[in-house]
Amino acid sequence: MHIPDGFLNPQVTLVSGGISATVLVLTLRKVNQTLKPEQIPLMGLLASFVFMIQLFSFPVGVGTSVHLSGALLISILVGPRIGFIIMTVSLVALALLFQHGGIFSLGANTLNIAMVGCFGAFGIYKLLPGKRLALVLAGGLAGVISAILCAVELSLSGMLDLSTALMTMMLIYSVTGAIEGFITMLILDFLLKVKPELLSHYS
Amino acid sequence: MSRIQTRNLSYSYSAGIQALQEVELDLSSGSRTALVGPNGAGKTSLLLALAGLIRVSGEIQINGTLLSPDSVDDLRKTMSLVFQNPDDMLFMPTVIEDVCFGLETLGLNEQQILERGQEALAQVELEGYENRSAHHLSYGERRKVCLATCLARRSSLVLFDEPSRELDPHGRRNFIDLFQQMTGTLVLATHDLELVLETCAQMVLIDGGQVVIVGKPKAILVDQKLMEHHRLEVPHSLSRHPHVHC
Amino acid sequence: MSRIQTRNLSYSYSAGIQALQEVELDLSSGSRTALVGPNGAGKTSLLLALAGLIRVSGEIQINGTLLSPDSVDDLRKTMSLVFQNPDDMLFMPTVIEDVCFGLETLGLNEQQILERGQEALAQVELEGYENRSAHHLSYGERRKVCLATCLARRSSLVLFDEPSRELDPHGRRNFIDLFQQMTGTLVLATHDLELVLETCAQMVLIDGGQVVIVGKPKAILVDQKLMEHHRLEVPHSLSRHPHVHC
Amino acid sequence: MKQAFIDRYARLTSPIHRLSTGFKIKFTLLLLALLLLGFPLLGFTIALPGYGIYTFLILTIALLSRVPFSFLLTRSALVLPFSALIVVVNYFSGNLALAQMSETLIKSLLSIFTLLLLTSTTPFHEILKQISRWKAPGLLVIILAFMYRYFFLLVAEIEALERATKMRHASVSGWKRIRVYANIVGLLLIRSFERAEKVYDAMRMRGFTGDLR
Repeated sequence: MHIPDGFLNPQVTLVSGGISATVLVLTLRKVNQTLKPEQIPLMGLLASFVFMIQLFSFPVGVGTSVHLSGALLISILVGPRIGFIIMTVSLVALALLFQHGGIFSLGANTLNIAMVGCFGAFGIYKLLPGKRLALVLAGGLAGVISAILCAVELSLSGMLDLSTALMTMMLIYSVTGAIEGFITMLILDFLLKVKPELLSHYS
Repeated sequence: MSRIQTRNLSYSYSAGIQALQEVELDLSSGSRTALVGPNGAGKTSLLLALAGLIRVSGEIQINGTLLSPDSVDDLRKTMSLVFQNPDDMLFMPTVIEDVCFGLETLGLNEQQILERGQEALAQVELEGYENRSAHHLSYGERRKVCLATCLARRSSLVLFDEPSRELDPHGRRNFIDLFQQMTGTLVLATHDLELVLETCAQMVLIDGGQVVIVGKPKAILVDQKLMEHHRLEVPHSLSRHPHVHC
Repeated sequence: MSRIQTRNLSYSYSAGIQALQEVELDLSSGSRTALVGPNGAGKTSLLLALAGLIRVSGEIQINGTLLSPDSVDDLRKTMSLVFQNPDDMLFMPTVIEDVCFGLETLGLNEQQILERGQEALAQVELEGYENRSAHHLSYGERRKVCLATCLARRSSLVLFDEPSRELDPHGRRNFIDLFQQMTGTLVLATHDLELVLETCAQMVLIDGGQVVIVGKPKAILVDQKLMEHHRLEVPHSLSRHPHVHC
Repeated sequence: MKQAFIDRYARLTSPIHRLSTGFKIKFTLLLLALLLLGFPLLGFTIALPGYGIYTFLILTIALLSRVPFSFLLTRSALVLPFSALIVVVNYFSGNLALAQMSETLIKSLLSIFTLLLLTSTTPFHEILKQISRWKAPGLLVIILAFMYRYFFLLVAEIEALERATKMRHASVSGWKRIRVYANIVGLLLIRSFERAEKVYDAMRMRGFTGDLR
C-alpha cells in the first residue's frame, strides 16, 4: 500500500525522508564498491520487472486480485542491498508515472515497502529454519513491521489514533505480506524447475 | 469445421489508429486461408478479433454463432490460436503441462487429458519430451510444442500468426508437413509468400486494415504492380527476373 | 577494413554441448560473407566469438591482432554487432541516445558525437526521430535504428545476426539496399538463403559447430543433396522444381 | 492493459510543454513543498484562501497545457481508495473529524494534480536528463532509463501471456489461477535476467565497461 501525498504531516515527511535517503546513500556506496558492470543492466531490467508486477493485478476469483511488491523475491535473487536500490527506483517511478504513492511521501513508502521488504523480510527469511514455510512467515512478519511503521506514521500525522491504526494496518499488512510470501514461494518453485541457476543462493 | 463470416469489422487502438476497417470476409468451413500484407496491415489484429481477444465493432460469426462476450468462452473451446512468439504460450514448468493446459475445460478427465497430450506430442515428433521444460528447448522445438497445444485441443478452427517465422528451412518444412495433415478451418497470417503458395488455396491481401483482394495465391502474388503497391514482392518461385548476383 | 582469421576455434556451453568445433576461417578484408546452417549450427556462437563476447579456445585474429582480454576493448572500437532482436540493442529512452551510446569511447567530443548520430539516422532515413522512444517505433524502424548505431561507429567490421528476420518484404528490401552501400568487412548469419544469394559473394556452410564448406553461394546452395543433408533447402530462385500447388 | 500509456500527453505542444525541464521540476517541487509542508508549518489549519489561490494557479496551468481535464481528474482519483480507507477506519473508531479529513483529501488531490502536470508536459527522458545534469547518482539514472524503456516490452509480454491463457481456459479455480500468475511472474523474471545478459553484450560492443560518467 502506497501512501499518497497529503496524508503525512511535515515532521513525519521530513524524518522518514531523511532516514530513507540516508539508507539509500549508504547502500549505494556499499553496492558501488562491489558492483560488476553486468549488474548494471540487470538492475535496470529488474527495476522494470518490479515496476510492472506492482501494477499488474491478477484476478484470483471472487472479485479479489493480488499483486506483489517483489521486494522479497528480488532480494532472494540478487541480495537485499541491490534489491533495495531496485525497489526504491521502482517506487520513484510509480509515484512519478502512475501516481501510486506521492513524491513527498516517498520516504515513508521506501521505509515501509522497500526497506522492510528487502532487509526485513529477507533477514527474517534467512534466520528462519526451513525454506518454503519460512517464506510465508517472513512475508507475514515483515508485513507486521510494515504495519507498525505505517500506523505510527499515520497516527503521528494525526490521521488515525495509534491503536486503531495499528489494528487496521496489522490486519491488512500481515495478510498481504503472507500472501506475498506464499506467491513468492510458488514463483521460486517455478524457477527451481525451469532455471535453477538463478537460485544459487536459495537452495 | 467452422465457417467464419465477418461483417463490417472495424477496430482502432486507443491511440486512434485504425487497425481494421470494415472487413468483410466469408471463409468456408475447412478452407485454408492466408492473410498477407505488409507489417502493420492489420493481420494480427484480425486474428485477435476472430479469437475474441480484442473488442471490435461489427459482427463475427463462427459457424453461425455470433461472437459475443456470452458466446466467446464456448467458441474458444473449438478454436486455437498459435501465437507469433512461442514463449507467449508456454508458461508451465513442463512440456506436458503446457500441452494439457486448459484441456479440463473441454470436459475431459485426467486420463483423457494425458492421452490427448501425449498423442499431440507424438504428432509433432516430441515423444519423450513430456517432463522437459519448454524453456530449455530449441526454438524449433518450442514452436512444435505450441502446435501440440492446438492439436491436443482438436480445434476445428486454428489461427496461426507467422507460423514459419524464424524457423530454419528444415523446421519450416516440418511445419508445412504438419499443417498439410491438419483438418479444420485454418487461417494463417504470414510474410512468407512461398509458404502461402505451397499451403493455401485462398489468400486475403490486407493493407491499412482493409481487405484489398481475396483470391487464389498464384493469381494475386504474381501481380508485380499490386505487390509493390502494397510493399510486398513477387515470390521467387513466381518471378521471372530473380535478383541473384554472382 | 578488417581481415578475420580463426584457428582451431572451439566453444562449448556450460552444459557441455559443443557449439563450435575447430573452426578455421580466413575472411579477407572487405569481403561479404554469409554464415548459413540450420538452427543450432553454431552461427550465433561464431558471431559472439568474433566479437569477443564468449570465451573460446583457439585463436581469432582481426586484422592481424590477436583477440584477447587485453586487446578486445580496442578491437571493438572498429567492430559492430547487430543483434537478432533490436530490443536487446535499444536500451536507452530515446533514439538519439541509443545511436550515440558509447561513441565517446571512440574519442569523439559531444559535438562530433551528435553529428555522427544525426548523420547515421539520415542514412537509414530516420531524420527527425531523435527524441522518439524505441517503443513508439515499428519493428522495421527499430531494426533501422540498430543499423544506425553501427553506422555511427563507422566500424570496419560489422557482424549481423539474422538481419532480415521478421521484416516484411519491403523492410527486407530496405535492409538489402543499405547493406549494399556499406563498406567494410561484413559477416551475416541468416536462414534467408535468397538474401545470401543477393548480397554475399561468399558463404560458409556450418553445421554441428563445424565448417562444412566455404564457397560461392550459388555453387553451394544449388546442391540439393548437400542442402538436405544439413537440414536446408535449395532456395526457390535456384530451384528447378518449385513446390507450388494450385 | 490500458494504464500502459505513461506520459502519453508529454509530447503535445503547448506553452507549458515548451518550458525548460529544470524550471518545471523546480517549480513543481516548490508548489508541492508549499502545499504539503509550507501551509501547516506556517500555522494554517484550513487556509481556504491559500488553497483557493493554489487551485486557481494549477487549473490555469492545466488549461494552458492542453492536457485533457478528464485524464487529470481520473488519474487524480487514484488517491480515493486510500482516502476511503482512512475515512472508514476513522468512522468506525468514532474519531472522524470531517474538517480535517476534507482538508487532507483536498491536499492530496491537489498534490497529485500538480505532479501530473509535470509528468504530462515533460517526456520522462527529459526529466532523466535534467536530474543527471543535477548530478544524481549515475547508477540511479541509468536504472530509471532502463526501467522506462523495458516497461513497455513487459506490458506487451504480459498482454500476450494473458491472451494465451484466455484462449485455452474459459474459467479455472482461484488456486490454479494463482499458480498461473506465479508462473507468469516467474517467466517474466527469467526473461529479465536473460535480456539483461544480451543488453550487457550490446553495451559492451559499444565500449561500455561499467563506468557511469
